[in-house]
Amino acid sequence: MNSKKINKKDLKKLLDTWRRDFNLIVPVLENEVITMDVWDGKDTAFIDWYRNTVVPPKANFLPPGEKMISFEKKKDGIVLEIPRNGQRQIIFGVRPCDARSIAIIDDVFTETYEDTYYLSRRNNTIVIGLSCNSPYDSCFCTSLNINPVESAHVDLLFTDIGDDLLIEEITERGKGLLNMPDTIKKATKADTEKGQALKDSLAAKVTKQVNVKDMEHRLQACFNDREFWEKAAAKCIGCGICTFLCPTCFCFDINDEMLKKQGARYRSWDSCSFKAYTRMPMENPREERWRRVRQKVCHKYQFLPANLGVTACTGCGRCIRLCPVNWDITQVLAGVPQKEAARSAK
Amino acid sequence: MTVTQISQRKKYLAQDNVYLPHIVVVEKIIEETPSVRTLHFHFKDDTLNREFTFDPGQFAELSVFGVGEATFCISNSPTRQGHLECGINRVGLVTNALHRLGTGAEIGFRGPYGNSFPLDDMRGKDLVFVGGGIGLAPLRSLIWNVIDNRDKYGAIAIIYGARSAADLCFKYDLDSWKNDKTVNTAVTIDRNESGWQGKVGFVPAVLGEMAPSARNAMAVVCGPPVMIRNTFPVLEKLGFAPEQIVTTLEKKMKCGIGKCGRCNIGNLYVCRDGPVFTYAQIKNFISDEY
Amino acid sequence: MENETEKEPRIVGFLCKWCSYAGADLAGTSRKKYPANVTVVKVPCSGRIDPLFILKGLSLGFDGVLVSGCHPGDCHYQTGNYRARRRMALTKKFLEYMGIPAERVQASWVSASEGNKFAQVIADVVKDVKAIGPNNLFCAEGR
Amino acid sequence: MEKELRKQANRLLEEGTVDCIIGHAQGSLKFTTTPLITGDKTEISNLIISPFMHNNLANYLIRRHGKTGIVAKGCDSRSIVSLIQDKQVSRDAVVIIGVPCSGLVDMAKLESLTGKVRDQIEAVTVAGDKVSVKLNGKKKEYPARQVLFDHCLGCEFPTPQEYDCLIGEPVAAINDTELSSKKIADIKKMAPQDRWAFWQKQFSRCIRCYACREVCPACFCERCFAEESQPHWISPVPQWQDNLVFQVIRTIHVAGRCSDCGECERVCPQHIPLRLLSREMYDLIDEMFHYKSGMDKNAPPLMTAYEMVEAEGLIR
Repeated sequence: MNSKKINKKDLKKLLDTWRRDFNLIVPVLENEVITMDVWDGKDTAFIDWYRNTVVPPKANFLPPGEKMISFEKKKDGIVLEIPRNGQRQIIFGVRPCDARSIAIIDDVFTETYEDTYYLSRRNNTIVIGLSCNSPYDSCFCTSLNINPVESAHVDLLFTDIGDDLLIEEITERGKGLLNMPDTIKKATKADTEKGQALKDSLAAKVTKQVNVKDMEHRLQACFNDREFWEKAAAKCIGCGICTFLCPTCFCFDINDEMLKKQGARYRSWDSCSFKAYTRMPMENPREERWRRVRQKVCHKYQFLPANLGVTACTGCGRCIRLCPVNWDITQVLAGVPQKEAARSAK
Repeated sequence: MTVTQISQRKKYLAQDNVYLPHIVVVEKIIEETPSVRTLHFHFKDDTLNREFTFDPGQFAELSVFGVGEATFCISNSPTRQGHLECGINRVGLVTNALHRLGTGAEIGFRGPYGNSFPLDDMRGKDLVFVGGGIGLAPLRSLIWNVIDNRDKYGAIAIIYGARSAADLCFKYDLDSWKNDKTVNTAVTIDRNESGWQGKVGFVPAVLGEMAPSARNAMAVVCGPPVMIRNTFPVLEKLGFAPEQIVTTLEKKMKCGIGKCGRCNIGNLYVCRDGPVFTYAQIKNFISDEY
Repeated sequence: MENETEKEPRIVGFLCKWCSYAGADLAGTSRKKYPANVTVVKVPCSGRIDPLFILKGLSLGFDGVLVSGCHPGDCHYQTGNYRARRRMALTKKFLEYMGIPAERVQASWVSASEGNKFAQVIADVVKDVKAIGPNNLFCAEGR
Repeated sequence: MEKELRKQANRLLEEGTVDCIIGHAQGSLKFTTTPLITGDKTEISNLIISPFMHNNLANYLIRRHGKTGIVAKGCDSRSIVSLIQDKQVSRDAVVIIGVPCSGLVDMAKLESLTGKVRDQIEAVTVAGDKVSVKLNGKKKEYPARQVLFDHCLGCEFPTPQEYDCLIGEPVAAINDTELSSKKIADIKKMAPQDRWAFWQKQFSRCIRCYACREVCPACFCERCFAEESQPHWISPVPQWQDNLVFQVIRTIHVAGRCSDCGECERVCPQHIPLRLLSREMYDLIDEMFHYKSGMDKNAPPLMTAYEMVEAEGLIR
């Protein structure tokens, strides 16, 4: 792969050209919270302090709250309109763990039925990856064989190698963005070597590990072990942080609002840790908290692997770092009994 | 996972947006019981009225704009075209809103979703329908479908029960099935009431008494979860193998197309891989949450 | 669309069934003239009013919320209005701290025999609420 | 102090006076602790006392069966007492192991002081009113006043009022509410429209994860008004209007129950300054009704009591 490079000082020029015909979204610091917002064009200092956002990039495609259909009761019946969205945008600075999570959610929203709300935003977005040179102590992406310096699910991958940024073109769309010959030079052999060396040195910086080998069958075997799940869920308080801020969580809720003659149908984030998630008028199949904790773990490490063949966790560590009671999924997964003998389902 | 071809189902989805409901107009309302009413409705758009088909057992998402959306099985038989019927038990937000509607009201319709009863497995077999309360709504679609091509199937037995005589749904269907010689119908209520001639007792018990033969037969069970759980052992005692028993399950649904993640039992989604499951599938469901 | 301030304010009035509602009846039967901006909701006691009703009223677009009950001491349920007093005081102070003008949330004691006080209270409340203009606190688009 | 705590916990478990012990254990990340809820004696050795035991453990007593031994700091014990006042917990179902608390370290403040993110700091130890921070080999001293949480600085009762056994010596209160009241004073200085605009901006960032409600021991409703659909009080969609109504009503509902433990503000992933609401309510009920939450387990809850003459001049 012929990779290019750009000096960090010229990054501002590159972003300026993109900004002219794209809605450019970059990491920003608001109220001491790292989030992603439209670039104000001042500087690219975020390269130094940016580690990872609190709210994952899925929020750009599946927003916390979104109007799906607006309706109006007219004399001759109900008129339905769908808001048009999805202007062309570039998201700069997506870490490899979040990039894979976007690919996982893409699968879910295009499988069997296409979700046009998600896709109208996703197809108009160019995702620019940024290798992760300072993982948190809660990150465990290497256990899910994600390398902090590799990402196949982005259009371009920038890697910080000192005072230059190595650029790898992954897709055609990404290549089309690099037509600035004066600032973007060909990467020399030394640069690519530095990039390769980073692959191992940065992977070693990820300290937290968890053995997820054959986790699907291990979980299947201990699924009905109520005592294990009650112990795992003992300290969980059932809030929505670990699901809302998880890059691979995509569950949503649909609700209507109506005031006099006008109203709308909204889609908003929902979480399997809430009781109302499965509450039916007559009964609630997942009333107890240990069932909801079991659903959260098994959906990621057992159900989606069984349905789509991919583990729906990318080890970004947000659920550990931001949990009010420091509930650690790696400790729970390590506690799942090793099923050497019986591999079968029951 | 029995998946009818997706392309056939996708035909009736609104142009490109899977969440955009079609508008249907309520043409007739039958008050079955104080808490159950059947809505007869047709599409506002005529081409859909002519073209729309579905299989018995499939469900749809009816939406009352401004209130919400909920899941209802289509309870008329595909062999009787021209309009659609849904049985609505008044229990929650949307169902209460549906119960306030008058004829001519416009509501939203999304579907048909989910798989359907295994009609081809049932060909040439004796059929036993076990229904409870509003559970007769999905069964009714299958029963009329079977009766309309009667020669393809063997003997039919219908065991249906409800809490009290006033709670019996689709009384007019029950009467026509009783008059039909080829159908052995038994209607029961939980506790005896004055002026009640039919059987008395819970559905599983009455099923045990009737003891339909399991040879070359299939059983279809639908009703409140407690009735379903108690009916399975009775059927097994009568010699029905798990593959011969079919049921439809009900869970909270929002999208109906396997995206919003809440209607799962283990890794199966009731809206996309169900709602019809065989007892064989249910027996080795990983989770007991249904 | 008429001019902003002339727009007639719409106020919801939670009147306690035993005193204030009876006071309103008395004001009506004795032909008292008072503005018609108040939509009355009859409640068993002023103690029934939850701060959620007040905030929901304001968020639905009412320009003012009035809660009226019996004078302390002659509540049909003995302690209803005492609790209402404590709750209304706390709610008014806290909503003021949030930035909702104090005139939007009003409380009053009107007994069943005070027909003219009721008319006077309604007139004062409508005057106060009209002075601070329509309630567009909850209209602006957020994000 | 920890040895004494473990001894007490062991004694309680061995005597069988309690079925399980709720305390703090070392968290899986640096500078965090995690609640430990256990019945077997082997895990009692994990109990610790550290300047990072943020969680208010009274939250786990809600709808809990059987006898429980619970480690309680000053604010935790007040939350337990307010739960007892509300008849949510019976006093003899709980054995309170009081732990005098000399204030908890606010890692967000430490991060802005040192300019480093918490996982780049090696060690943080609290000694008296000095906090020493080890940063790539070098040690740096900070006065405790700059590093403790605002609510810990303003805490009036760091030593639990209600306990069955006390670990270590009672601690004097710092009682310096200057920082909290300064932030609230800034808000009060703004004109009503600006205040409203301030809250509008803050609550448009809320994503409704309900962590502030789930972490709060004063929020013990079985089913919250925010989840009601009949009537539809607020919309589950995180618009700022509904977020604001949710937060204001939640603050009013916990008035008289909130012991200002500051957990709601600490856990909010969007850093919305929720203590501007809870601390203001805490001061408001003190000024208007001279009521401090969780002080006397036999006193009726704030909103069910009344005085013959109070809140003059607010009602026509």
